Amino acid sequence: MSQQVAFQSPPLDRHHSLFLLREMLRIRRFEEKCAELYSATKIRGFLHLYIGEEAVAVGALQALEPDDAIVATYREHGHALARGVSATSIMAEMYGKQEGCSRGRGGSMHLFNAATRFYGGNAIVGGGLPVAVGLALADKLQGRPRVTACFFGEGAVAEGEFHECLNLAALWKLPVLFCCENNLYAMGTALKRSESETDLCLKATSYEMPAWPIDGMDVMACEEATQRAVLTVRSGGGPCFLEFRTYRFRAHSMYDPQLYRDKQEVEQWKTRDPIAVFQARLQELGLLNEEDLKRIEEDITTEVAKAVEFAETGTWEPVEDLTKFVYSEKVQA
Amino acid sequence: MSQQVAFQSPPLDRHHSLFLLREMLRIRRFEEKCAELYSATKIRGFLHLYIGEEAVAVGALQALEPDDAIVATYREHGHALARGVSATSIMAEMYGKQEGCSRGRGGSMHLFNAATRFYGGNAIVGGGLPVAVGLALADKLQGRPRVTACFFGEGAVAEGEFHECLNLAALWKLPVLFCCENNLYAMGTALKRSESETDLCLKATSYEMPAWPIDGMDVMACEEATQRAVLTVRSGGGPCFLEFRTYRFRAHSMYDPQLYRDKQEVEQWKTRDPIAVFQARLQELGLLNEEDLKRIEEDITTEVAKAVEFAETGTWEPVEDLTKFVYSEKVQA
Amino acid sequence: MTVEAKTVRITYREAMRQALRDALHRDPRVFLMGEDVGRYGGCFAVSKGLLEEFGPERIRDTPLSESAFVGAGIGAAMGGMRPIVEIMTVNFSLLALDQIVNNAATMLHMSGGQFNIPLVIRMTTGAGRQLAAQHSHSLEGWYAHIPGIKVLTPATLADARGMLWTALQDPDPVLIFEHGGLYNMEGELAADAGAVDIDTAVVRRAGTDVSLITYGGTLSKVLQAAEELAGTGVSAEVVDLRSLRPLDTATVLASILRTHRAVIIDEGWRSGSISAELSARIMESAFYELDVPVARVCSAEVPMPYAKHMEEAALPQVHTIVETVRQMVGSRG
Amino acid sequence: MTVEAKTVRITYREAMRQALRDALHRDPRVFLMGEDVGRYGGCFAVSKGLLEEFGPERIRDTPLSESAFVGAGIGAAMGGMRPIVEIMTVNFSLLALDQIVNNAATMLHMSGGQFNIPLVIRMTTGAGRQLAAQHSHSLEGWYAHIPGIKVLTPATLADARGMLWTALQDPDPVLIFEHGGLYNMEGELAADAGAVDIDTAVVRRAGTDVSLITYGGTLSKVLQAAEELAGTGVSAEVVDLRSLRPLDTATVLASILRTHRAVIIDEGWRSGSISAELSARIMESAFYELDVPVARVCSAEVPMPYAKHMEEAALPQVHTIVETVRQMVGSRG
Ligand SMILES: Cc1ncc(C[n+]2csc(CCOP(=O)(O)OP(=O)(O)O)c2C)c(N)n1
Ligand SMILES: Cc1ncc(C[n+]2csc(CCOP(=O)(O)OP(=O)(O)O)c2C)c(N)n1
Ligand SMILES: [Mg+2]
Ligand SMILES: [Mg+2]
Repeated sequence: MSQQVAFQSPPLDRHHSLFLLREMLRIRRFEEKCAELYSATKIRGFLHLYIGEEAVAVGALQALEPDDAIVATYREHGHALARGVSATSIMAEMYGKQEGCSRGRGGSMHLFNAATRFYGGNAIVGGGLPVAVGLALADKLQGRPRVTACFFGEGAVAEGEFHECLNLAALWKLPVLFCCENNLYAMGTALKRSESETDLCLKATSYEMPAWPIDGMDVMACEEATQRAVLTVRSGGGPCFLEFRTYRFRAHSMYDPQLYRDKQEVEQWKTRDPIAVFQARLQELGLLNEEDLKRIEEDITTEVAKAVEFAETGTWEPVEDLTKFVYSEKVQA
Repeated sequence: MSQQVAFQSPPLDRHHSLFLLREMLRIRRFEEKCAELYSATKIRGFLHLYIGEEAVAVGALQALEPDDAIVATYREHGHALARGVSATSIMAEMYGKQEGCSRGRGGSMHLFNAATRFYGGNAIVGGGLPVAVGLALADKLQGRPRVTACFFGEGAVAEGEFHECLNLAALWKLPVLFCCENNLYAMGTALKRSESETDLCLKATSYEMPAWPIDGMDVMACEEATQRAVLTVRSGGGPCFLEFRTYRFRAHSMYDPQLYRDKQEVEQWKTRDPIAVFQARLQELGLLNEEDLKRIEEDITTEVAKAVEFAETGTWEPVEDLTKFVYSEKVQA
Repeated sequence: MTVEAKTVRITYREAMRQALRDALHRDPRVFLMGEDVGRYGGCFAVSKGLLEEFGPERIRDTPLSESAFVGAGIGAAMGGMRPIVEIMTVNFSLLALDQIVNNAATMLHMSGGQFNIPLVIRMTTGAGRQLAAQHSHSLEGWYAHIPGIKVLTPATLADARGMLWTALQDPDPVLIFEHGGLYNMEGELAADAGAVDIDTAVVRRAGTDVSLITYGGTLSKVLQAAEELAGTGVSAEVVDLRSLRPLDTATVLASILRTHRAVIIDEGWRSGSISAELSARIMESAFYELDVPVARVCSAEVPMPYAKHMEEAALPQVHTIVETVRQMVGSRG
Repeated sequence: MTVEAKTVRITYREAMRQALRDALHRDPRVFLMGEDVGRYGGCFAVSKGLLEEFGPERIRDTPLSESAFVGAGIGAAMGGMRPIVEIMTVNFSLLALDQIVNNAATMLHMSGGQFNIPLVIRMTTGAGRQLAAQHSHSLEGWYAHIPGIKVLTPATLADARGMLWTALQDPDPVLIFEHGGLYNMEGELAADAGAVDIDTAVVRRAGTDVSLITYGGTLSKVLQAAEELAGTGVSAEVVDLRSLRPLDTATVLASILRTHRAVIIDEGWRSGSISAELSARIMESAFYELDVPVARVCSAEVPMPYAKHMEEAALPQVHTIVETVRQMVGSRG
């Protein structure tokens, strides 16, 4: 097994720490609300929650610049929020309103936002990887020092497309950061039942790509590791592969009775809750007091409430527009 | 780079050595005739010659039992001949005659023969690998101690399907022997331009699959390595990956001006001609005399001539049968 | 069938599961393989409980690698097994299309009749559950373009219960498309329901004014429309195609000989749908019997939008069917 | 066009190459990517010499990994480039189909209009060269089923020379299918030939008795048939569809208004071909204008056999077209 690298954490900066905590909490509270709204049938389709994995998106995205690109999966609320896509536009999207970040056409699995270079939201496992490779190729061909971060689950590693993409990116030394969110399950299939070799970093190594595992429950570790990787990638060193070891606390989607794993296993992992643990650590270090926490929670409550209200009062796209956006309106290129 | 394993060759057995030489020569002469017949427009479609690589098929196939299965590519004349598919039926196939091993429906790229468990002949790069995995799965499920040998070029390693198949076979410990014929080029694309990591055995290793490279120009080495691998595979040890390092002396197909490689490189490799080198070695050791060689060449000339005559006098399938074999004739299963 | 006959109340999902259980009991060569068919219980809960009953060798969870496990199904079928491969949904089947089109559909023909592929592939199809553009395809009609495979669309409990076994008896590859909207459909089924034929269309409701021709997920909408139309004095005959390849044109033509008008209802995108093929065949064989041109009610040619009202607008609906018939019947005849 | 006008003698292959060169010169964002487009010179020699002229960054050889490099084309297009992706032949495009259908075709819609994909994908299509079942597909009509992409079938020198640039100006994905039998076609082309429109059908030969509607590789056969028919007093109008999506029904209908009879000639398998769609549309829009039912001449529904006489029997031929028209004209009118 590849060893998780132990980082020399810099002394914790209060301001930044509180920011990280707040970001993780935003995702947690936002998604708790989503689950509620799903039960209330306000949100429909498939809904995949990121609860338990917040440290990964929040930590990793700190390392990116506004000009960098992100490609994610159907489990991407966290990435969108951490990237700066507004909670209002995400919630409206899940309601199917035209004020949504994809005009209500995408739903939970297809959040898009051009302003933050957030390229989805892809519901085909592995389907986003070639797109990320292509975005990076465009950057390389145009001499732009940008990075494309591509998030995907460990389930995608068994898909052939994953391998084609790692090879292409490594062969052409493209600025792609492959961020594998290893939460140990692909729906109900445990990693050990889907990979003959469960050390995922070895896959990257077989493409001569630098790769290392990271404690995905530790937001600081996620941030630091990604920063280090981004440095290499941005400076032309070619792609990197990061394996974030994490866990999803909830069901795969809203339809999953979770027959495939023990309650105990889930409880075990919950003791490593990225938010609770980080919060405790900050409190211990005297960097976070009750006041701070209260303020943060209040701010978030307000933000989520606003998002819901925005979504509720949003409008339906007229059905006459159904065939719009199948093709672009004619423009001179 | 993975190191080629040096085998402790047993003292050469004259009878067996002559057999190996004869088998390689059969393929060589048969294909030289094919090239001629292609120019004479007797053979059409794509024609991919194996010349230069004969040691691989001849050596490897010695390790298999009649009950084992073979899956190959469009460059499979050598494998079919070495497996015991008759030269007559192969030649008739290339003529498009109904006496051909696929009734003239397959041509050079699609040789099939149920009697020898020869499952093609697949013209999609990588396309035969899942079939081989499935054949092995059937054996495993039915408790039959059979092996399925799957041949493919190094170009297939970049295809996602290759990776899906290695993983599946390793995960389920299926009796597949993956035989990669690394002739350094996929059409005009050199291995170093198609793989970021050119040590192909590392790919297999990332699936926890035993793998080693073999001098594919040495028929004895090919035979020994395959025997060793078959032992593991047949005894339930799961799949093995063999990288046969070889070279194709001719063009990729009959339409290839070979702009992508130096004449010198080809000449260099020709000094390692698997037939010439083996022949010289046997002569040196006093195991082969001029008489033997003459007899072998004569036998082969006769065999090839018979194949051509068989093909020439073969008959055309009636066009009324065109839609036959799209579906099976109704039988009770 | 009346309730007096021995019937049981059952869902489509349960009928499918019974068909699977039955097949697994009757033929030791049968096994089920696919993503999450085992521990998860099937992504639509169709195979729930089967792992416990038949064990992991016969209820085989696969890694995410559609091409490899579908291809492995082909190989296993050639190796004497009777595999049922489940592709979660038609949307992911595109990743396995090469294996289906280039291997499963061609092998028998390409090998001159030597190797048939007794393989069944099941998948969920269709829209209507707000799953958006990548998870809402209706491609069964598209698959029906491929010679060498058969394409079934069970729309009733009896067909869900009975088609699988017949498909397994078939010596050639059979694809079964189960509309996702049907699994919860509940009704009465003969207690001794068993195998049904898989190559004929049937009249689900007799009528004299117009033939409504459909299949799969839209059958219930069409029956509703027929009911509504009956209320306004229009007698609609409803034909359920059941199989899209082979396509039972005879039953369709016989219906048109009675009604002289036809509307085809198809959830596929209009252009190039199976409804186009049917219309062309009616043109070719019953042109002089038609009182009015054949009409089609299909899905709008757009990637499926997430928002409910947009999705509904994109799909064939009872009112659009009724409206189309009214216009047709009103206009002439 | 008369030979007096300034013309050059040119092949279809050379016209395509000039179009590529031209595009690479005119727009620095354009690059060509695919298997063996560079060092090998293109598997049909279309891109020969371009590597030397434009260098390996813009004439980019890819590993064998259709899904990854087609998807990379999608990403590169989103990143501001104007990629031309070459898939050697349509037969291998099945491996990239998920990227085409689930990403290229849906992105604009799914993102609510935010991300269009200005991508051109070129591939060779068609049969006629004895390449057998896996290398002879004609799937362009099948692709035309997919909303969100455009499908072009250049059948003339002017279209080979002119469609590419217009396709590159298009903000959305455009697929260009080049029939393999056309590359060696030679003729006169205006010396200043340039961009042509890509959304209209054109009448290639005027006539009054019957409309022969076709596209791509069969156009020349249809023109020959028309010539033969003229000798026997039947005046056939020939319509070249040029684009299969969008499908210019107006031009077809206008022709039928003149001739009142139509035969569609299509190399695709009959069931579910684009000829079915066209027939259905004629039914819907010109039923009362037809003197006789629309007829189709398509390929036999078989995997393509290798043997020449069998392949010829499977494909539309001049004599089958002539025969079909004779029967139609003889029978009525
Ligand atoms: C190609 C493909 N096959 C199957 C599915 C159905 N599916 C959706 S999510 C999922 C599991 C993916 O697991 P993983 O990649 O580990 O991501 P996670 O859900 O754990 O974040 C599956 C099988 C799909 N969306 N795409
Ligand atoms: C999926 C696919 N893509 C492309 C091709 C075209 N093609 C035929 S052979 C070949 C090269 C394969 O090289 P390799 O696997 O090394 O085998 P070799 O020909 O060297 O024996 C290519 C690109 C194909 N047949 N299948
Ligand atoms: Mg996972
Ligand atoms: Mg090779």
